[in-house]
Amino acid sequence: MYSDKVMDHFMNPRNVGEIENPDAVGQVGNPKCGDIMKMYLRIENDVITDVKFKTFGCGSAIATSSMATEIIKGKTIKEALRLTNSAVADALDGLPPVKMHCSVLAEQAVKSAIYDYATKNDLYFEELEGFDPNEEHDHHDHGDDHC
Amino acid sequence: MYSDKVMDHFMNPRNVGEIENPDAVGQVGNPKCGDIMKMYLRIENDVITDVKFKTFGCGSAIATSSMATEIIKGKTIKEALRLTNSAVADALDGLPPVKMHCSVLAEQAVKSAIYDYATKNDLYFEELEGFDPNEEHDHHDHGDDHC
Amino acid sequence: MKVYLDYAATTPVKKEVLEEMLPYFNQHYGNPSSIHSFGRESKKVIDLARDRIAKTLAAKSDEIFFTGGGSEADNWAIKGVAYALKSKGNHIITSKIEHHAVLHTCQQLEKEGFEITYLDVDHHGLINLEDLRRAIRNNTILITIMYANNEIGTVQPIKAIADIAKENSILLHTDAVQAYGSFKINPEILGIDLLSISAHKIYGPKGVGALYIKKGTKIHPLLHGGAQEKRRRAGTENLPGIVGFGKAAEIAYNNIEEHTEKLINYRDQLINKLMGKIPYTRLNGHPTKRLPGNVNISFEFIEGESLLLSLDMVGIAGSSGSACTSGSLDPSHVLMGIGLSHEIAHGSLRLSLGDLTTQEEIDYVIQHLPPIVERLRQMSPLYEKVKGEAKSV
Amino acid sequence: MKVYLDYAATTPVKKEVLEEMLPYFNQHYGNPSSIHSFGRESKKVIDLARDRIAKTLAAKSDEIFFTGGGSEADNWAIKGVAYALKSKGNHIITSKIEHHAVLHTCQQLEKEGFEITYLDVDHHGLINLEDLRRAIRNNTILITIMYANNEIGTVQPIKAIADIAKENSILLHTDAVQAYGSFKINPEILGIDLLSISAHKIYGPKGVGALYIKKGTKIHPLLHGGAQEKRRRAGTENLPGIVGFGKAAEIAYNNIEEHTEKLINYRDQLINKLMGKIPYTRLNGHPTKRLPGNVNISFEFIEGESLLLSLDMVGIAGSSGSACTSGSLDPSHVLMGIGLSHEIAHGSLRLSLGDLTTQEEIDYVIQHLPPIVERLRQMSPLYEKVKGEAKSV
Ligand SMILES: Cc1ncc(COP(=O)(O)O)c(C=O)c1O
Ligand SMILES: Cc1ncc(COP(=O)(O)O)c(C=O)c1O
Repeated sequence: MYSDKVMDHFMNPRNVGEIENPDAVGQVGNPKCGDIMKMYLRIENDVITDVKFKTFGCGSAIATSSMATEIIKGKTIKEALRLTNSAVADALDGLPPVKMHCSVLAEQAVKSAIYDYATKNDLYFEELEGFDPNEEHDHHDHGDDHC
Repeated sequence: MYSDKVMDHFMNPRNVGEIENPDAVGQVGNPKCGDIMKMYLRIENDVITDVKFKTFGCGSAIATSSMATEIIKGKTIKEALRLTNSAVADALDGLPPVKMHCSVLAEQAVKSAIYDYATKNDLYFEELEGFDPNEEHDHHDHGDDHC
Repeated sequence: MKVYLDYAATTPVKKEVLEEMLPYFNQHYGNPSSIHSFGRESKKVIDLARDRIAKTLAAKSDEIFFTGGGSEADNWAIKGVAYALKSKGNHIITSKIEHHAVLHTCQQLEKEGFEITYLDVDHHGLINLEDLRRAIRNNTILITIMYANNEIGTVQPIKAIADIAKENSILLHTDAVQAYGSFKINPEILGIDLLSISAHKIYGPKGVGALYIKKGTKIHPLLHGGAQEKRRRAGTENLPGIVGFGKAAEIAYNNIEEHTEKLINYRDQLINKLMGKIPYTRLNGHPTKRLPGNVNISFEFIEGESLLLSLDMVGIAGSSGSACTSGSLDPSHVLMGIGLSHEIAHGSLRLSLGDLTTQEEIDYVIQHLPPIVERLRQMSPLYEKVKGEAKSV
Repeated sequence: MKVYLDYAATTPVKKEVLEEMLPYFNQHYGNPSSIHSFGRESKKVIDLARDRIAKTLAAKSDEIFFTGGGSEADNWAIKGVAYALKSKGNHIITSKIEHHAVLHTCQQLEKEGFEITYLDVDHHGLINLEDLRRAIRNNTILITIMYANNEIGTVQPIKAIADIAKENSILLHTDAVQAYGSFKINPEILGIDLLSISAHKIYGPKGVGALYIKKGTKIHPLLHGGAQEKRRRAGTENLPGIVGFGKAAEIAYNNIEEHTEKLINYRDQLINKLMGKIPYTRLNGHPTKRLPGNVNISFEFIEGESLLLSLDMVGIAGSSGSACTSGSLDPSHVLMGIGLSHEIAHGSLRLSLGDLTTQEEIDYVIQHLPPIVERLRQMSPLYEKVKGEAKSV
């Protein structure tokens, strides 16, 4: 089901935890849907020098969080804002179609943290134009079983 | 499916054949239904001294014909007229339910031959009251398959 | 000697097929819907089986849906399309010689208000393409015509049928349960939208079949419940059965030419020698447009069940279109469909050959069948007359 | 170590069962409808399997009808009765926590114009008998309530339900797929008219099930075609599957007390020790009215799929009510039905025990599960808050 990379990032997630007094925090997802990602950033001179995450969610939610933090660590804010969900999925050697929403969530988590940073510091990033950290994302169609 | 007795009478039918210049002949059944029984009798002093049959039909049609001839051979006409289909079936250690109509046919074949004898010789048998040798019998419900 | 010549009824599971199935009973037995390693392993092998079957039909894997057999596939195809398209129309066209899984399904739909046209067939069992054209109405939603007939072996002109269906934008289903494994079938090129197959006719296990559903075809599920088979057919998958079906399909198509050539040779030997040796016979079905393994001959003056029983006593297993085999009084609708009289239909014998058939078995039948027919004829009051007539000539 | 604790999803085929099945793949493979010796042999063993299953239910053999699985049995029972009785009424009563084979079938019937009442259950998963009484209308034709739930193990008061059905002359169907093999069930005495079972839940093969139909019950066929199963369920019988089902049923009921006693012991060890060791947990289902092999616990702050994957990494195979296991976002309708919040439902784990479960395996789970839960909680932003609150006390 999952690639080895996904399993590796799930079992050995990079950057799990919290940052004390972070420069930015973002949280996306909803316990109803079974996914919450919280991202903490340390930002120095527009560069993300440290990032930590906590995730409530399935294997791919944890793996995409981990991969997203790894990608943006050391990057400038501008670079981090260019992170797309498919870049996260690709870096994990792909995700099952039903799990692509996790990579979307990871992208949103990064954006949401930077949005927090922008709000706190009164900064404007055109990449965040139209971004709403409280927006609910589409639910997939449901209905499955237990055997 | 069939008892050993049925198989024995099917594979080694007693009294197959014709009687030249028989005292009586009866035929029942219908090629449409896949069963025709023809019975020949030699009758001397009200006793069936010889009997032969020819049957077009399934295994149980042949076996019931054979058994019926065996039962009535040597019997008086009166005795032969008392033959019932269930006696034929019982003598064969039973028939599958869907094949019970064959035993009915065997009973009818005997009656039909005796009817012929009665007609030719202007005799009256109360056992034949209401018997019509040309009557068509009920069709079973159909519809089955090939696999 | 035991001579099994009823391969059209069912086939033994081939050794390689059974071997491939075995681990999935009690070693890798996970439910394919489970996410743990047991389940993932099962999911993988089901996908492999699906790929294998798709390959034999030059189809995409996601066009193959597993079912509990050929009958379920037929029921699903016909009811599923009927219900899905009922707002478009309520008329379905089929033939008079379909398998009961098709015919009885159509009759059921008739009770529910659908209108069914049952096309006649000619004395070879072929439908008439002009009849088909004429039967089409503007409310026709489905044509369901079998690829090859199970009793008499006749192969329909499916490409021409598909062309007519296409011209009129009508979906085409074909029951290919008998044809699968004997012919290369490419539903996409032929223009078939739905196609039923069954494992136990091609040396796979009983109780598993599949429906090919061309991508984009509107069809309702027949079995509701779990999300198996992309939510289109509920029920825990018959894992070893599906594995076996995949393997059997692969084997069948690996050496299909060789296999059919052998069958045709045996088939024609049987037909020619039996009909040469035994008078008053009739070959049922088309002389050449027929299944490679199908022999169906009517022997006048005798009845099929007694013939089968007698053959069984010498170890030969065949089948008959006589109703007597089923306790019903009407002979097979297929034999009646090609215009046989009742008495002749009653005396028909189907011998269906398969991969394990040998020349020795063919010879055995050619040796043992004629005296059995003669013996039964000697007992038959119908034969008597003929002999009488012959004598009096 | 590999620890399979997903017996409720499916079971391995027992050795004795597989052994009994094997000859029917390629030695005795005749089609049971054929009259030759190959076919007669097959017919006989199917009858034997039918007898064996009938015996476990104290039923008559002609009340047992084989199907392609539990889902088909559920579909057949519900649609078959609905269509047969639709002139009498169009109302059906079921519960909110049925298996999807029942729920989705009911939803399908709703689309066709039937009216369905979905009864609520309490926090243990039990329906309320007064609710049931109140739901009955004069057009109610069927009550379908599962015997025991597959996710949370809750066993319904089926006798009381049957009594209510009887008082109101309404047919009762029960999905006993999970209960069969764990309880002695006598449908006649209980007052059950239709009952679904499935082989692969009792160490028999996948792809075969049965529907008990009390003599005289009006029901339409679901699969039309051949005359198999007394013309009520078409399709060539899954011969080895049916043989295996019969054997598995016999074994299951030969030592049922012993078997369930062992399971209850293991089950209660798991429940008590896991809940003792791990805070913020909740037992789902009824504490005592539950399947002998069912453990279902919610672990707050974590999500089921990541729990399952982590367990899988140490060789433990379980199942979860989290929607994440299926790619859907809503958690199981059963867990929602007993009133769990979404987040708690997402963090639930089902461990289902079986005949091959050992004390060693139980110990292994008790050892490995708590650190896994703790590790996932440490990653969870929801847990953070709780720890914060705890700290701030
Ligand atoms: C032409 C045809 N269609 C359908 C079927 C039914 O398939 P199954 O036996 O797998 O249900 C058969 C054989 O039984 C068949 O020969
Ligand atoms: C309660 C219940 N009903 C029905 C089914 C369906 O049975 P099957 O998997 O044999 O289709 C299952 C299991 O999958 C079940 O647990």
